[in-house]
Amino acid sequence: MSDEYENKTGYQAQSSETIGGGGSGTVSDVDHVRPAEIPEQDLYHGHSFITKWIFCQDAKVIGVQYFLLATFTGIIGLILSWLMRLQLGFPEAAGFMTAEHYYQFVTMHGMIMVVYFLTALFLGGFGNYLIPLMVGARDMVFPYLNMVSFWSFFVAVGVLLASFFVPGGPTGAGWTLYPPQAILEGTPGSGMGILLMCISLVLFVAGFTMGGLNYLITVLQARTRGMTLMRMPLTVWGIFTATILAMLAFPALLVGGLMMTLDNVLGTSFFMPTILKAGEVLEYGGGSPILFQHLFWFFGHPEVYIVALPAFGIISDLISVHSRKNIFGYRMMVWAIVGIGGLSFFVWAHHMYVSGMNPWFGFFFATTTLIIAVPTAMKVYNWVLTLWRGNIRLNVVMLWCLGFIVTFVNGGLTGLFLGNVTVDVPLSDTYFVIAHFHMVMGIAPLMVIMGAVYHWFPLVAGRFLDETLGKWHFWLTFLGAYSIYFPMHYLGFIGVPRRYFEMYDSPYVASAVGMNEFISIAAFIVGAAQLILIFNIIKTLKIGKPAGHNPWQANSLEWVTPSVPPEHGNWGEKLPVVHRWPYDFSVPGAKEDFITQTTPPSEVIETEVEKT
Amino acid sequence: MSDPKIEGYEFKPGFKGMAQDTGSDQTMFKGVHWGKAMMWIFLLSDTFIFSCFLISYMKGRGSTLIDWPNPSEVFALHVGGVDVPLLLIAIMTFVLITSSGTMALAVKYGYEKNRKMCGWLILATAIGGLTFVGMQAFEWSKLIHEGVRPWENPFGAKQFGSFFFMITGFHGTHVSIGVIFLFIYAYKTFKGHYDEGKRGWFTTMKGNYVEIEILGLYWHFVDLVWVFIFAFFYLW
Amino acid sequence: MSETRKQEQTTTHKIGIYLWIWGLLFVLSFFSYMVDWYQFQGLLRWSLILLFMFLKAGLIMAFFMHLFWERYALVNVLLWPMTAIGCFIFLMVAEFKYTVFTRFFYFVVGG
Amino acid sequence: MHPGIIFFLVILGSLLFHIFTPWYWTDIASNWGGMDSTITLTFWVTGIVFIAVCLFMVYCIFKFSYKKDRKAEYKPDDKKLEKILTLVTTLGVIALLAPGLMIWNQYVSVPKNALEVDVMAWQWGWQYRLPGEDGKLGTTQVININDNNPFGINLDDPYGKDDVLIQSDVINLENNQPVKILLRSVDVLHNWYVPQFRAKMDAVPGIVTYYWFEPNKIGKYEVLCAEYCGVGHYAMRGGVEVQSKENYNNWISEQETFNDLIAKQKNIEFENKKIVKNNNFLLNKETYKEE
Repeated sequence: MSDEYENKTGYQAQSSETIGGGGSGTVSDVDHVRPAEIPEQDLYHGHSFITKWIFCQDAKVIGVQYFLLATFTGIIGLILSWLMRLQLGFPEAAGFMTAEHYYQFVTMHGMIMVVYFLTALFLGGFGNYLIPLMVGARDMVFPYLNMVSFWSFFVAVGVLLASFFVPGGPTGAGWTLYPPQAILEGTPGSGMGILLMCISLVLFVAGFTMGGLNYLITVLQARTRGMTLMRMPLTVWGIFTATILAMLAFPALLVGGLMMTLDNVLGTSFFMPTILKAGEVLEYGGGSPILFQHLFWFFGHPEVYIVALPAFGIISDLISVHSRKNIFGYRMMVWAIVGIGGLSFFVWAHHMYVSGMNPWFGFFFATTTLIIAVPTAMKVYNWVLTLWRGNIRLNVVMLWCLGFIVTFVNGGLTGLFLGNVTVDVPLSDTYFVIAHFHMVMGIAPLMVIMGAVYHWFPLVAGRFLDETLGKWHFWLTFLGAYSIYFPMHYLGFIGVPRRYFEMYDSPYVASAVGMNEFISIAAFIVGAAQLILIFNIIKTLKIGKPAGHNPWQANSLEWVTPSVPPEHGNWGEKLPVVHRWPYDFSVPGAKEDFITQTTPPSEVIETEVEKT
Repeated sequence: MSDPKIEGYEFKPGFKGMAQDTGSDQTMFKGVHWGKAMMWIFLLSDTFIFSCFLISYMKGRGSTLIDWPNPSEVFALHVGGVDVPLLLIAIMTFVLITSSGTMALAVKYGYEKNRKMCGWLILATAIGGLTFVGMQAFEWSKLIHEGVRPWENPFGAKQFGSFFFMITGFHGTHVSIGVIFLFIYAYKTFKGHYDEGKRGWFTTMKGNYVEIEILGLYWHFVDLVWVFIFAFFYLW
Repeated sequence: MSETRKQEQTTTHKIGIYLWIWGLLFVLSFFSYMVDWYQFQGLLRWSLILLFMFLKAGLIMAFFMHLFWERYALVNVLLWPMTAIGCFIFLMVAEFKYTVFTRFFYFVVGG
Repeated sequence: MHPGIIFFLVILGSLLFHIFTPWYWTDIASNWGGMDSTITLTFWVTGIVFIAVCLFMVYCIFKFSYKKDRKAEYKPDDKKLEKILTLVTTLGVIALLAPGLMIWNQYVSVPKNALEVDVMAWQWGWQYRLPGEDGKLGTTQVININDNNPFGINLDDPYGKDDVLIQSDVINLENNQPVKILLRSVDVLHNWYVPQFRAKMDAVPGIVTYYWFEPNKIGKYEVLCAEYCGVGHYAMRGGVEVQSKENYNNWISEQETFNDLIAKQKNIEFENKKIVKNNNFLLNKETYKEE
């Protein structure tokens, strides 16, 4: 490693690292980066098929494992949503579905998509793959723990899916699992189903804690030389902040789940007041169902941002790379991510405006909730301002980004309806809510996932995904999903409540039948369109165009690995040294329209680069 | 610990140092071992678990209309013809603080590479923890004998039994896990794994006395939680 | 960069500090026990309990867990999340008061 | 086709859909017109932002799509622009929040002259209780509920005796008379929701929740359960009939009070005892025979 630091003025030397123009000092002075603090990490290299691909300690393999398993559960969630839409749109064709089935599918679809699909995919999948590469580490700091994390997730998914086969079936309490109904007869799966759900969640949280510790410590303590926090790509910032939220929010879910399990199994009365059921007073008494809701949403609201923040981060990078322009207002973006993350712990009860909690909470939570809208709006402005005067490649990745902006702006703005306590009163528990959160934390993050898949597939597999197929995939998904959820808001305006197995005997919702049929058809098409991606991936793995090094001319570290796809240990002999932020695109005076993070200042001396 | 020495890095004190550390490359917590940083973040997460338990307890106790039993009487021990309030709990607190003290010293001697002393102190800590768990088991059996169950409570509100068994059970689980690790670490210390830098069972990291401090953090945290449980559950 | 700098040796503190803190913890525990022994009631009891609790917790964290000697970067990260807990506690106090009020009003006294 | 055109059409389509949609809120039948106005205001503000941001995006992708010989602008940030945008957004948010909070304040402060209506929910149905001549509802306990006391009224509460009991899922309300809905549930969460009244609140077992409104349109409305409460959730319907003062008074005078019920129960009990006696007699006879 080039330890050619003459002056040992320490931090002084690093902070006064003026780049370009200044002309003070020799070349080596300009390029000086503080020596390494941390000794080289020893890695366990697998030598058999099992240690290399199954019980593997390489974060990249674990990331892919997470990605595949999360996608698998996601597909199950998708199929469940088809069944639900079949019932809602064409009840006569769904004769095999009872109300029990419907509620079980609703519950499992919700839980799978939010926790086992989106959270696992963003943090487990993208987090594992990208964090070590993007911060210039050889691997996650605790590879063994990381492996255990994935296998806990595996077992959690197993337990979750096992609940389909127990007597009574999976729980049908809605993904919020509100007691008392979750553990009382009259709700499907109130015995074994809810028990397995709680066990699965506990396993997930345990596994996630192991993974989350890894992501945090890798970002905090294992960055490469020159990589300051403010030089990290926003992807890492998003995943990092989301992980902090997860570490602090999942405990509330764990506690709530544990207490409900005790109520269910031992007959304690944490959440159970005196209850009259089928003419008999149950053994419970004195508990408070609202407490569970507070615990759940103390977890649940940060959970929304656990899904959203990585999406924010990733989309910023994709937009920046593909419009050949730095992300506009990087610092603002970082502070917005951190600010949103911090505030997300103070807004939880906006999910509970009509839950019967202390009515005065409405003032507090409406205010904090609308405050969050400000940093979020700033992020949106910065995304579109990044496009402004860029040099936009309208490839598939960019299309997904644009799709994200449209759906996110739409879904974010309907959030202003629901966050504002008065407006929430008529709209809560209606289809408006369904449409809002699917738009903002279903479709928008999905757009990001897809964009990220098209963007990083050349890195992971070394080949480009097919553009034409990708465009079909995008337009079918985007237009289809938009036409599912945009009209759905208006069902909420009529007053159609959510979680209704059927609703057509109300006179004033008769007009909704046609819309429901339309939405269902669109949902079938969108779901089926995802097959294009699977086909595309299989095709590409066989005959895709080889990508080579840095195919998108990006700046961040994951593209400068010596081999593509990167090997275990990522960097070969030497760790990279970082000299700049990852957004030096189209710098005036530079030969190319990008300068990678590892390019020392002495190589681009005549450029006018922002000091970062 | 005092500031470590890092080549090419000048430490600034106080809040300036905080900004400097946060803005620097490579690490944010200067000189802090990965495992130690991990333990701190884990404890932060665990703090949220215990906070949620205690907040639920507060909400549960506050919103029941049936009288909460007086812990001072429920947990009294009958010694020598008089009821001494909270005697057992006082002894348990004493034991746990003692073990916390021995743990703190073990960390100190560990860093001073005093293997024998360190090992014996860890062992003492483990025995303290074991005593604590044993006394807790005694307390549980006493209450169960008196008819307190997670689902019912002859002295008043149902939730008393529920929260008592859940919170102390969860804390006791933490203590028990700690005790197991203390015995393992005592063994490793006596064997000299930390002097030789022998790799652990599941990690590629080399053994180092910092591991004692990491375990120490966990153990002090268990003590810390007990301070809160003692105040809120037994005294309030 | 092979095997560069390892924390050569961490400086340790004099044994006296630990013994002092140890002693203080015992004394404070004794005091909080005395709160119960003398059956202080009401606000005095609660404020004393909280006072001794926070003192003990502070001592353990500051000295046994070495936070007093750690750099602010770490301390800062550890303390900020407590605001969320504080907010949660504050709101749950308001919530249980409301719950107990409705229960008392609609199930017991009425009118 | 340039993707910008499709994105433009999507935005245009959204706008047209909003203007021409046949699916819109039902005619309001309560005093909560303020909620509708707040929604309308929110629609204007958010709609303008949505269209502005998306059109700006579409403009950008038309104007700045990739050309080999062009270089993007290098401008890491623009403090002034960011400040202006933050300020404008904050103002917009305040404009939305202020009316919201004002109306919420009305929502949680019930007028003094409101008629208290006890709505009792169970899996899966409703029943109602109105105060009698004393104008006050008696206290209740779930534990008291049985066939003789379907509302679980505390027998020692003097206010409870004259309460009007409506053991039906349809209730009548007087037009232009504010009502305070007191919700309670005997088993799980429910929510008494009439879309035309806009207002709603969960019924939570173990506590009593409330909200209020003033019906101002005579007619029949459907009550929906708006909080998932088990398999029968979708079928948990009820009704409200808003009537003129005379009709309402006629209706209420025909309803049974708790005292009536107790008296009736006594009669029935008396009859029952007779039957039981006879039965026992017969039973004894039979067993006697068998032996």
